Amino acid sequence: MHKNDTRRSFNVTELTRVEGEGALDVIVEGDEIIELKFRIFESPRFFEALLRGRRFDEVTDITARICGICPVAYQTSSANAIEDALGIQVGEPIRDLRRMLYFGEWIESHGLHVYLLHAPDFLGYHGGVELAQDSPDLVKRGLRLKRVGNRLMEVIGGREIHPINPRVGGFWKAIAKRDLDEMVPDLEWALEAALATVDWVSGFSYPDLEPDYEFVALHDPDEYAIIGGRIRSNRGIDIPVHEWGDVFEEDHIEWSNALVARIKGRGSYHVGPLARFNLNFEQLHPLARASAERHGLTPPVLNPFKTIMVRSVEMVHAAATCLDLIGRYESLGAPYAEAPLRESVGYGASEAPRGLLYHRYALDEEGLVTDAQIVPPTSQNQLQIEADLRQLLSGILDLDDDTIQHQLEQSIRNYDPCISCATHFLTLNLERR
Amino acid sequence: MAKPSLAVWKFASCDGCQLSLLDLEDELLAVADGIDIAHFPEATTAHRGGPYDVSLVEGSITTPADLTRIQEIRAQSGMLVAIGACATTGGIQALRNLADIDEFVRVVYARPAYIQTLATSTAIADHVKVDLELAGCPINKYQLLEVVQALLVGRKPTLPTYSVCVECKERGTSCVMVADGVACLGPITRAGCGAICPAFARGCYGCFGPSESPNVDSLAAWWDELGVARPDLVRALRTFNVNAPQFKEASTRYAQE
Amino acid sequence: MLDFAALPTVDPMLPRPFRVVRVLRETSDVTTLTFEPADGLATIAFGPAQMGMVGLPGLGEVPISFSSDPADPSQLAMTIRRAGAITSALVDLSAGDSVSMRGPYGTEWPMEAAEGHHLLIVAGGLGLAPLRSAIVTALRRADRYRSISLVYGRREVSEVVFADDLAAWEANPAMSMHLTLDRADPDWSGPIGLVTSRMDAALLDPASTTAMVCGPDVMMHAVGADLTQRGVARGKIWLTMERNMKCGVGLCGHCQFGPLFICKDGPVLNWATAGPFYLIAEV
Amino acid sequence: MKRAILAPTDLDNLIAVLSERGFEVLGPTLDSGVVTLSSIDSTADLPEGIRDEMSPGRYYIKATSDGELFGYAVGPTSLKPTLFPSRRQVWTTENTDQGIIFRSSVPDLRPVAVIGARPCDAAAMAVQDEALLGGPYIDTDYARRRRDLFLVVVNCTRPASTCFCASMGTGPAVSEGFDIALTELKLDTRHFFVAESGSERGQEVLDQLGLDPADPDDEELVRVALEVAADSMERTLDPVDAYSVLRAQPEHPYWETIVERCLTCANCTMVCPTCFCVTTEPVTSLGDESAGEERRWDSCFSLDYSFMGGSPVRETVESRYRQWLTHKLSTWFDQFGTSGCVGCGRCITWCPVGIDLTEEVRHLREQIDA
Ligand SMILES: Cc1cc2nc3c(=O)[nH]c(=O)nc-3n(C[C@H](O)[C@H](O)[C@H](O)COP(=O)(O)OP(=O)(O)OC[C@H]3O[C@@H](n4cnc5c(N)ncnc54)[C@H](O)[C@@H]3O)c2cc1C
Ligand code: SF4
Ligand code: SF4
Ligand code: SF4
Repeated sequence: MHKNDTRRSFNVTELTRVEGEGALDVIVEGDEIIELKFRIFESPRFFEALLRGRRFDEVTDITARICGICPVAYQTSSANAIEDALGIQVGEPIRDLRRMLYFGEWIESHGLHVYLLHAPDFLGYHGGVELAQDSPDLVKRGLRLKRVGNRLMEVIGGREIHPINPRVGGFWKAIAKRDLDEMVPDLEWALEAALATVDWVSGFSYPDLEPDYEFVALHDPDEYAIIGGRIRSNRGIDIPVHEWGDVFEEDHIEWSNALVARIKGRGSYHVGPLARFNLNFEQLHPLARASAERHGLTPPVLNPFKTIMVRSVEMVHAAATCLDLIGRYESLGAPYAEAPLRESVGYGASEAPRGLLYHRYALDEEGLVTDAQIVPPTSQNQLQIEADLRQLLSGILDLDDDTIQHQLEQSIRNYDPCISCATHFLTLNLERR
Repeated sequence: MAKPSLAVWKFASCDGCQLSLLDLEDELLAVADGIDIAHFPEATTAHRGGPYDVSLVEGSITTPADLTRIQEIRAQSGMLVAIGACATTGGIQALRNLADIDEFVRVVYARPAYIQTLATSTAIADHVKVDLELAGCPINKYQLLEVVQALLVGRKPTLPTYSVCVECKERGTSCVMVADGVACLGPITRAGCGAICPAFARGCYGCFGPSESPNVDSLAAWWDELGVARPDLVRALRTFNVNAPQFKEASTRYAQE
Repeated sequence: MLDFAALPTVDPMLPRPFRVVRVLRETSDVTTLTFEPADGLATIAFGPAQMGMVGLPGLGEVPISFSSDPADPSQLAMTIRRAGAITSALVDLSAGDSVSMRGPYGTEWPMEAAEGHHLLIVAGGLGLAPLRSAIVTALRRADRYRSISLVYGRREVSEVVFADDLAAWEANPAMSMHLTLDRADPDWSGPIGLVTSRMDAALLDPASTTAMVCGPDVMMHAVGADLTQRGVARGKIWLTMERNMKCGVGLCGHCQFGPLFICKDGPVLNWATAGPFYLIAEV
Repeated sequence: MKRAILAPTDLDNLIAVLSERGFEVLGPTLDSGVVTLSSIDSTADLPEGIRDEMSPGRYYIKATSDGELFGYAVGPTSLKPTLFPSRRQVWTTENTDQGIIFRSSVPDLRPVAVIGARPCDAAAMAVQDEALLGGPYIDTDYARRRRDLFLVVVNCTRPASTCFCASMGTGPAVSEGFDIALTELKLDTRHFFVAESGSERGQEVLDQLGLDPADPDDEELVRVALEVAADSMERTLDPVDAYSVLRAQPEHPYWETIVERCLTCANCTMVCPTCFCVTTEPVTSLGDESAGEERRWDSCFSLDYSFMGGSPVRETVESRYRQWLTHKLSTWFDQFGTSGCVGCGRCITWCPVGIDLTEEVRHLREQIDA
């Protein structure tokens, strides 16, 4: 009956179960989508501007505040960029500690998303708290997983939100081996719980949708890239991080307070767990790979709804890898590396829970920031989200409005968009007005 | 007795403070048992209209639309609790208050005309009556829990206003300023975080804002002796609570010296 | 070396459960609660002006004077004014509710030392609460005092507490009553002025007077100075004082007033001891 | 009391004997750049060759190769955190059929032996004993910890520049309150301790170690070392004069000068080994209906401390500083018959802006005299 309505509109005025504030406007005429706008109306906070004039060693503390859900990602990408600018080399133990801290954030963030934000979509609940009324043990498992991630961030980073221990060059304080050893029982439990999570979410029923994505993620031949690597795609991109600007560009669209990124001359692309999984499957921890294969989850996985499975597999990877890393950890000698100041530009990237996070800083000879650029995952995915929505919508236009609305929202949640960070992008060309 | 209803609202912020509620993994289900979570878009699509017994408000006021929305929220809320540095002092984004906002917009956005923003980032209490403030960037989740628990039994929540030094000594951390000559804002910063920075061998950088009676000038004089350059001191005061009156007043004076 | 075996074993911070048995709403903000023990043990026996730490578990505890007749511990009562969260919750209690209670603590009115003297009782507002126990005790043996006078000052007519008692005392030939209101009010036909303005009438023979005073700090300061000037010996002017108290037994430090701990050296102190510190700002 | 000679290896035996007797043994260790008290297993955990230098607001560690085990003066950690923890649960409620019941929270505690407390620490403990155990109402938790404490004091031969125990009559040699007192002597050829017992228990333990008696020459060495230490102290405070100066001058304009420097951060009260002020805080838990009370260190520098009738009694900085100093050095005598200060100098070192109470008293005295 809707079919013949001439004009329909769906307004999801306030997106829920995503971090930050976004909205979606769609106008359809007959079978034609006239307008589809994924709006981010999160208030701009002007991080790139306020970073100017700050000293290099304040940047990790400040950029953490861009996002309360993935502060470690911001701290890691910005530390990478500034270390690149100053020519600081960090040793293996510091890298290991960084990875463990970051895995803590993955477990926390994925645990939150899988159990409290995303799974309720598949099971027909408003949210995790509602789900807990019927399945308390399930939700408790999710909360405990999340807590293990948070605990890891607390032990290594000092606290779970905006950790205070990371800094340019490493950490303020070396973590004692015994403090990490105390995490082992928790992580062993988390590993089991993550494996059980993979089994659980594999039983969900997934809508058919297999868009033709260009996946972009960091790649490291020796590990499932998280704190660094080269930028790769399934369509041939393979560049060092500092060439990001040669291949990608940012644009400012009218309906959004976020800048959107695209591949020059090609358009939208997809970053996040799905991209990582498809590009770096070989580097997954054997236990994680096995758990995916057990459920027939092997690259290429194109169905965006299946990111919930991939997130669960990544939790297996995170817990298993942390156990390995703790096994070989020896307390750091010097907790951080230093280098003399110089006028320079540095580039850094890492894999935030939601995907590639790119930073670039220019420093003057006193170590003050003269220019900053931050490109978070959600802005890189924004065009792709709109593309997904168009594709999904054209196939379900004969459903009733409520169902359409729900499916559109769910499709956005596949990306776990963290909108609060999506509003801090800086165009590469500062001259554009 | 009906469960008190809770709504969570967001203005300009990083979401970290409201995430603290979900980070109460061990207590979340008990909290949800004791209170009716009526509006919390980050956690649930369910939404019940106001009025609400308690509103937690995160973030600072930065856009023309915020100005009206905060009034509406105030009108529907019994008790309004501002959570975090953004909501209590304007947050790091209040650095714009010291700068030219047009330039800020131009630096970040290609098409400044698309951006609607106020020239300042201000605390919730600058616009409406706030019943309780939780300091911190981010807030301490146990303080948030304390607020919920106190609310449920009708007592005044125990929220320290003394300095970070007290927590530092309570946990037995040795003073980084005295023992290592590291500049620390602890003596003028409000307790609440558990003095984690000194425990991790660094000075406090003031994310809980000014303590109840901060003597900024005395600490500044001591930082001089430790060899901290005045511009570095000014920036230290101008970070997550740049718009807190005591930090603002002192840093403005030092910047003009 | 300390003899640990000889030390007391009781934890003074551990309260006992008491139950509210009667509630008398004196004014919209003041309630007199009568308590009985809920643990089957003997009730608290107290002397005039002694206080207890009363509280609600999970809310906290506050110092409050016992206001009932010390001779009848079965009627153990406190008269409480709504100040903040804890007192508000106490004021709103109903019969049957339970509270936590510790005590009795502190010094008493020197009822015996005052025998043979004119007894001058000066109360400001709710300061009448800890004086009520002194008045009923004195009236029971009125013949031992040369006279008993009450000077009672209030800010507003509606502030009256112990209305029944006041009426009874008014009718009691052993009592001489001097009521006053701080400011003029159409509902009040009696004298207007601070309590000190009633001293001409109430103070009979300064040389043989013992005064007992309770009220706000400023009022006690004024009365102490005034009575001294009129010739009452400093050591015969007694006050009962308030300070922040967390333990009530000298272990928390909060109630210090110069060298004095209000909880154990007081709350009843004489002007000779406390007076000098009254003169120091923010002591 | 007969004295004995204790070789460094005997010290390991002492640690072993004490742990066999069921004590958790605490001793000085170098941790995060300061000498503090923590669990030790052997002399290897002690801060060998470590010196500490202090001045108002500064503390430095220096490593030497002289092998002295107790060559430092005094770290930030007194006995206070061990005997009088910074935070503890006081009681909890339980709801029963008969109604509500209040239960003391009595933690399971292992008796503690401390090796290497300083004479000023022992003196401070005596001061706290008087405040917390001297009256009709006592702190039962403190009493229990205190009763179970085995105290090995090591006399001071290298006081810091901030120390002034000699003038307070509390050091550099311990006079009472200990189980065993040691004096470390490191000569060119010999490294040993002269030991003395202060209690029956202490003597029993010494006997168990099977030590040689000290000869008069060694005793003389100890006497001289301690005398030299006493004479070397740079700071002094006359407790009797301080008592009267502070008592007489509560409203001297001098107090206002403190406002420029005092941070009201409360560090001095937290590190002071005698400060005993606490506050109580209600606790409730979600879920079960239980409630309780927690106690934690409080400070006369906080505004809540003197809160009454809607506002703090001591609002200004000078009134709060005056309360601290006057209580410590003057009214403490009125209350407990002794000074509240034992001259350990911690409040001088650990004040983040280096306010020195001995100087403040001296200035006040000078101003009055002028
Ligand atoms: C010896 C003594 C006897 C008292 N007798 C009575 C009485 O008979 N009737 C009566 O109504 N009140 C009496 N009070 C005052 C009563 O203790 C305070 O009104 C009460 O503590 C306020 O607590 P609150 O939490 O409701 O108020 P808030 O204003 O919220 O106070 C917060 C906290 O500050 C402290 N505090 C605030 N005001 C006072 C105060 N005046 N005295 C001590 N501590 C305070 C308490 O710790 C209190 O919990 C007496 C006080 C003392 C010291
Ligand atoms: S480290 Fe900082 S917070 Fe801690 S006591 Fe020292 S000055 Fe205070
Ligand atoms: S010590 Fe200071 S900067 Fe560090 S977390 Fe606490 S308040 Fe924030
Ligand atoms: S007042 Fe200062 S010097 Fe005296 S005992 Fe306390 S901390 Fe030590």
